[in-house]
Amino acid sequence: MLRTSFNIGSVVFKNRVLVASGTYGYGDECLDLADVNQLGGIITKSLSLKPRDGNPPARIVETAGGMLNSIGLANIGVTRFVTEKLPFLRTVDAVVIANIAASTIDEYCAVLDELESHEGVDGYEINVSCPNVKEGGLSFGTNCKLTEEITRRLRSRTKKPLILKLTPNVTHIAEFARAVESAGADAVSVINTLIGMAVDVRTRKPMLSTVTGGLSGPAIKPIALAKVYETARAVKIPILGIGGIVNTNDALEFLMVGATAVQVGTANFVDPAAGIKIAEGIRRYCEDHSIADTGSLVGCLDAKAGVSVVDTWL
Amino acid sequence: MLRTSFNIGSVVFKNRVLVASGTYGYGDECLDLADVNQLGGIITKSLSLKPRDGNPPARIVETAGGMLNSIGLANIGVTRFVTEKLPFLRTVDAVVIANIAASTIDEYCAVLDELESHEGVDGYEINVSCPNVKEGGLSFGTNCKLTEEITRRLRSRTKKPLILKLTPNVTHIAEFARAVESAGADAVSVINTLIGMAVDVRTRKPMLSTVTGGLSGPAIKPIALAKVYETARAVKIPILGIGGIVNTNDALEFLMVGATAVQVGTANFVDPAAGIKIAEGIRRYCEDHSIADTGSLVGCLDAKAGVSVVDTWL
Amino acid sequence: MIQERCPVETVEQVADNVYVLTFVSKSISTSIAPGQFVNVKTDEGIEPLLRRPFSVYYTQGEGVQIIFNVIGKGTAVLRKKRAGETIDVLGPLGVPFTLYGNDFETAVLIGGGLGVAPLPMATRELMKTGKQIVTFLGARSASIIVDQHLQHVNIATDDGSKGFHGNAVDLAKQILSSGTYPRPKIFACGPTPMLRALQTYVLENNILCEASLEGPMGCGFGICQGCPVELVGEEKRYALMCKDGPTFDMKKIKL
Amino acid sequence: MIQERCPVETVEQVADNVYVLTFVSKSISTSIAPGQFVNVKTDEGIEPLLRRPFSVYYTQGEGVQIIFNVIGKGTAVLRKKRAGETIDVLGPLGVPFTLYGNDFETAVLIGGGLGVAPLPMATRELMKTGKQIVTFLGARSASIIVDQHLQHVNIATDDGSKGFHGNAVDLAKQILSSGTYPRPKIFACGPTPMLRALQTYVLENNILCEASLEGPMGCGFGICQGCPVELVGEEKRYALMCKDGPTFDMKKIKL
Ligand SMILES: Cc1cc2nc3c(=O)[nH]c(=O)nc-3n(C[C@H](O)[C@H](O)[C@H](O)COP(=O)(O)OP(=O)(O)OC[C@H]3O[C@@H](n4cnc5c(N)ncnc54)[C@H](O)[C@@H]3O)c2cc1C
Ligand SMILES: Cc1cc2nc3c(=O)[nH]c(=O)nc-3n(C[C@H](O)[C@H](O)[C@H](O)COP(=O)(O)OP(=O)(O)OC[C@H]3O[C@@H](n4cnc5c(N)ncnc54)[C@H](O)[C@@H]3O)c2cc1C
Ligand SMILES: Cc1cc2nc3c(=O)[nH]c(=O)nc-3n(C[C@H](O)[C@H](O)[C@H](O)COP(=O)(O)O)c2cc1C
Ligand SMILES: Cc1cc2nc3c(=O)[nH]c(=O)nc-3n(C[C@H](O)[C@H](O)[C@H](O)COP(=O)(O)O)c2cc1C
Ligand code: FES
Ligand code: FES
Repeated sequence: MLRTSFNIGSVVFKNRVLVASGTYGYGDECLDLADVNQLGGIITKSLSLKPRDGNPPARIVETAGGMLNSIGLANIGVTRFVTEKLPFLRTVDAVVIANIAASTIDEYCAVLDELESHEGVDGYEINVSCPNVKEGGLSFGTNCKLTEEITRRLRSRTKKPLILKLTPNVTHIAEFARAVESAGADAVSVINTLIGMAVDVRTRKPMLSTVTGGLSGPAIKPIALAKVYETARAVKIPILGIGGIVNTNDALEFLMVGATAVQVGTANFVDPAAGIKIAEGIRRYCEDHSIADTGSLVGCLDAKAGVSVVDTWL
Repeated sequence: MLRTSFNIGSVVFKNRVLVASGTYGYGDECLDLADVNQLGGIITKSLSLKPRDGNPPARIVETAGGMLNSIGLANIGVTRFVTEKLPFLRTVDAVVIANIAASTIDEYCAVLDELESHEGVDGYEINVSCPNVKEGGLSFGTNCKLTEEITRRLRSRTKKPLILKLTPNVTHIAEFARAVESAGADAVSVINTLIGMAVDVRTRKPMLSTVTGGLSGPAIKPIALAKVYETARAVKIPILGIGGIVNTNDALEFLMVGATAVQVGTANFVDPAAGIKIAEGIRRYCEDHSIADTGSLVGCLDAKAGVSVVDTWL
Repeated sequence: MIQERCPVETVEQVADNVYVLTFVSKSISTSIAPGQFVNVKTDEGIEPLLRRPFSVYYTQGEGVQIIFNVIGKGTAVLRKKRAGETIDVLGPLGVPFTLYGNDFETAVLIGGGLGVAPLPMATRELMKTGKQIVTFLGARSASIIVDQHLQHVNIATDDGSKGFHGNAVDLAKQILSSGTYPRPKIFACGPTPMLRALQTYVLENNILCEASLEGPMGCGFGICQGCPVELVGEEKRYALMCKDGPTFDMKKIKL
Repeated sequence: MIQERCPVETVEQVADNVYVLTFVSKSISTSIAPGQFVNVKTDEGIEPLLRRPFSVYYTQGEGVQIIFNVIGKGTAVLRKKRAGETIDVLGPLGVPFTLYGNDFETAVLIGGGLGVAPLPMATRELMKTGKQIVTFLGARSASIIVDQHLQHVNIATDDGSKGFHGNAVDLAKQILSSGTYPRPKIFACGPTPMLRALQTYVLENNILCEASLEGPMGCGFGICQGCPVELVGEEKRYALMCKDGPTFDMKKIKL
C-alpha cells in the first residue's frame, strides 16, 4: 500500500500536489471540471484586508512557454472570503491554505487574525511579493530583514502551519529561507513569479498595463528547480516547489531536488484537473518503481557534484 | 537614406545587431553559413588567461522554449586567441569585441593587457559571472563592490570601449549598472544567463554534469526585457540588450525598452544567420515606418505607467 | 461547462485568410447559446501555452463551427488541423446575448471583421422569436466578408470594394435613423474602436445594445482574474470578460 | 556545410516505432559521406528550440534518408511530416568513418538499436572497396530490427526473439574469435553501454575500431562547445563530438 501523505506541522496532506495561489480562485470556480477533493491542498488567491479591484487591462500576455500576469492581487478581501468562500471550503476534503498579501506588517497580522477567528483555514501561506508602503513601495520579499520580521510577527499569532512564499527575484534565496526558518516558519514555498515584461511592437506599448508583471509557466521551470535545490541545501523545513509544473515528470523533478510537495499554477488555466492528474501520475510512478512512500522521492537526486548553485561559470 | 549605425565611445557599429559571447565561437566557425561582415559586431567566446578545457558532459540540455548550458567557459586562452584567431578577425568588417572571463581581478587585467598589446580587438566585454577564488568562489557578478572594482581597474588600462556584462541573478540589476557606470564603463550588456537546472527523472541525476547551468533562449526574453528596462531607467550609458532574441520583433522589443543595440545568442545555434536576418529585418521595419535612424527606436516605448520594475504586486 | 477532446471534421477557407473549423461535440452543440464561446487548446504541448477563446459561429447536428483569421500561433495550428485529429475544447463559456424579451422589436446585428462570428447563431435563434432582423457587416475589403447564415445583410467596406464605402457603424446609423426599424436592439461584435463608436451612438440615442468583447484571457472560466472589463456606475470596478461577459450591456461598460 | 529548406518526400514506418524520413537535397545527397550527420530543425518556432542531429541512413538520387525512433518532441514532429512539407536541414556535418586504407581486410559493422543508422551508407561505400563485410545488429527484440541495405547480417536480440539470444557485441566477439575474418576493422554505432563493452574488447584484443557517438548537441557545427568527448593520451582534454566526431577511434576516447 503506497503512502502518499505528508505533514506540515500537525496538518496532514493526503498527497503531494497542491494548487498554487491565484491560479485556482477560491476553489469553487470549476467544480464541474475537477474534483478538488482529490488534491493534497488548495491555496487560495491572495487575500488582503480590504477587497482589491486589481490592475487595469491588459493583465495577461502569453510568452514563449510561459505567461506574464499583472492581476494586481484582485481579491474579495478577507471579510467576504470568510462569509462567501469559507463555508464551501469547510466542506472540502483537502487541506485549505489561505494565502495572505498586504502592504504593511500590521495588515498581514490583521488578515491572519481575522482568519484565525474562524473555522476552516488549515494554514497560511504568506505572499511577501508585495510593495511595502512604509518603504516607499519596495517589495517586502526582496528585503531579508522585513521578510524575517513578517514571519516572526505572524508566528506569534498562530499555531497553524505558517508557510512563507519566497520571491525568486533575489540574489540568494537561501538567505531568505534561512531567515524565515529561524523566525519560525513551518515551510517555504519556492517560487513566486519572476519579474518580466513584453512589448507590443505594433503599438510600442507594454503588453501589460503595469509595464512589468510576473512570469510563470514551463519557461521558468529550470529557474524554479535551481531555487528549490538551493533552498533545500539551506534549510530543514519542508519546501513547496512551484514553477512551470504541467505534468508528472515536472513534479518528480521538483520532489527529487528536494521539494516536499509541489504546487501547480498556470497549468490549471489550461486544465483545471492538471493537479489531480499529476497526483495520480506520481502514484503510478511509485507503483511502477515499487516505491512504498512518495516521501522517499524527496531529495533523492543523485548529484555528486556538490557545486554551489549561484557561482558556476556562466 | 536610413541610418543604422551607432557608437560606443569612438567605435562605430554599422548596425545594432551583434552576436553574443559564447554563441558564435571566435567568428570563424561557420563562414560558409553566414557572412559575419554583415553583423554590427562579433563578441568572442569568453577568453581566460590560460586555456580552459571546460566542464565534463553533459554541458547542454534543452528546456521549454530555452536551453541550459554549463560549458565551463571552455576556450583556447588569450595567447592562442591572439595567434590563431586575431589574424582572421582583423580582416572582418564588423566591430570585434573580446569577452574576458577570469577568477581574480589581476587575471582580468592580465588578459586585457595582453589583448591591448595587439592589433585587432576594438573593445572589451567583461563577463563577471565567474567564481571569484579569493572569495571562495562567490561570483563577482553578484557582488556590486567587486564588479565596480573590476570596472575601475580595467578602465585605467584601456581607452577602448569597456562593456560590463551584468548577470540577471541579482535583486537590483540597476545598482550594478549604476556602479559600473560611475566606475567608467562605456556600456553594459544585459543579460547573461539565468541560473537553472533540469533533472533526468529516469536516472534521477541532474541533466548537466555541474548540476546547475545558465538558462538562455526565448524562455528568458520577458525577464531580460524587464532587466533592460530597469537598467535603462538607471543609467545613461548604452545598453546591449540580450536574452531570447530569435527574430526582428524580439530585437525591436529590446530597442524600444531602451537597448541601444542587441546581441543574438542561442538563436545562432539554430540559424547562424539569425543576427544578419534580424539586422535586415530592423532595416525593413524602419523603411516601412519611414524611420530615418534606427536610433529613434531606442527607448521609444510608450509607457505611461512609470511603476517601479521590482515592486509590483505579484 | 465541460472539457472534451473533440474530433475535427473539416477546416475550410471561407474568405481571404478566414477559415471555418468544424469539430464534433454533442454536448457543446446542444448546450451552446448565441454569444457564448469555447476555449480551445489548439495543440498539445506548451506552444502555444494557453487556450484560445473562439465564439461559436454555427452548429449543425453534433458539429460545432468556429471561424477565425490566421493571426498567430494558435490559429496557424488550427488551420493545419486535418479531419480525425482532435482538439481539447472547454465550453460552453460566458454569458450569451439576451435575445428574448419584449423590450425590442427589431434585432440589429452588427459585425466588424470577424466580429461576424457570433451573429449566425444569434440570427437562427432570433428567427424563432419572429422578430424583425437586420444585419450590418463591416470589413476592410470585400475579400474578407463572410455573410452566411444571416438575414437582410447590409455590407460596408473601408475600401469601398463592396456595399457602403465606410464602416458598419456609420452605415447602421444611416439606415436606423430612417426610422424604418421600430424599437431596435443592437447586438454587436467587432474591434474595440468600432465598439467605441457604436457605444457613443447608442448612449446618445438611448438605444438598447449588447456587445460581445474580445481581449486576452488566461483561463476563460473565472479563476485567473486576467480579463477585466471596466464597469461604469457599479460598486465593483471590474467585471470579468470570461464569466460576466463576453456580452455586455453597452450602458454598463467603459471601453 | 550548407543550410537548406528541403521538401519531405515520404515518412515510412519500417519497424516498431521506427520511421524512415526521406527529404530531397541534391547538395547533401551528393556530398554526404558514411558516418556524417545532418542537423534538422524539426519544426518552425521554438518547440523544440534546437535542431536534432540524425545520421544519414541512406541516399538515393537526390533523396536523403534519416531513420529514427519516436522518442520525444522532435521525432514526434518528424513522424507527422507529410509529403511537400519542408524541413530546415544543416549538413553534411562531422567526420565520416575511415573506410579506406590497407590497415584492414574485413569491415565489421556493429549496430545496436538505431545504431544501425549509419551502416547502410558505410556498406555501400565499402562494397566499392571490395573488402569483406560482416554485420552484427543488436536490438531489444525482433520487432525493431531494421536490416536493409546491409551485407552478411547476424542478428542478436536481448529477448531471443530472433537470432542470437544476447547482445550484438557478444555475438560479434564469438564469431570474430573464430578467426574466419582476417584483419578486421570494426565500425560501430549504438548506445553508450554497448560501445563501452565493445571498447573493452577491442582494446584488449588490439582490434581497429571506429565508433559513432551520440549525445546532446547545441549547434552541431562547433560554435557552442556543448558536445565534449573525453580524450585519452591527448594534450587537450576534450574533443567536440560534432566537429571532431561523431566518429572516433576507440583508442582515443573515454566513454
Ligand atoms: C470571447 C472571445 C471570443 C473570440 N472569438 C474569436 C473568433 O470567433 N474568431 C477569431 O479569429 N478570434 C476570436 N477571438 C480571438 C482569439 O481568441 C485569438 O486571440 C486570436 O485568434 C489570435 O490567436 P493566435 O494564437 O492566432 O494569435 P496569438 O499568437 O495569440 O497572437 C499573435 C499576435 O497577434 C496579436 N493579436 C492577438 N489577438 C489579436 C486580434 N484579435 N487582432 C489583432 N492582433 C491580435 C497578439 O497580441 C500577438 O502579438 C476571441 C477572443 C475572445 C476573448
Ligand atoms: C551525431 C548524432 C546522430 C544521431 N543520429 C540519430 C539517428 O540516426 N536516429 C535517431 O533516432 N536519433 C539520432 N540521434 C539522436 C537524436 O538527435 C535525438 O536526440 C533523438 O532522436 C531524440 O530527439 P527527440 O526530440 O525526439 O527527443 P527529445 O525531446 O530531445 O528527448 C525526449 C527525452 O528523451 C531523452 N532522450 C534524448 N535522446 C535520447 C536517446 N537517444 N535515447 C533515449 N532517450 C533519449 C531526453 O533526455 C529527453 O528526456 C543522433 C544524435 C547525434 C548526436
Ligand atoms: C494569473 C496568476 C495569478 C497569481 N496570483 C498569485 C497570488 O495572488 N498570490 C501568490 O502568492 N501567487 C500568485 N501567483 C503565482 C503562482 O502562485 C505561482 O507561484 C507562479 O505562477 C509559478 O507557478 P506556475 O509556473 O506553475 O504558474 C499567480 C500566478 C498567476 C499566473
Ligand atoms: C552555450 C552558451 C555559451 C555561452 N558562453 C558565454 C561566454 O563564454 N561568455 C559570456 O559572457 N556569455 C556566454 N553565454 C551567454 C550569452 O552570451 C547570452 O548572454 C545568453 O545566452 C542570453 O542570450 P540568448 O538567450 O540570446 O542566448 C553563453 C550562452 C550559451 C547558450
Ligand atoms: S480569463 Fe481567467 S478569469 Fe477570465
Ligand atoms: S554541438 Fe555545438 S559545438 Fe558541438
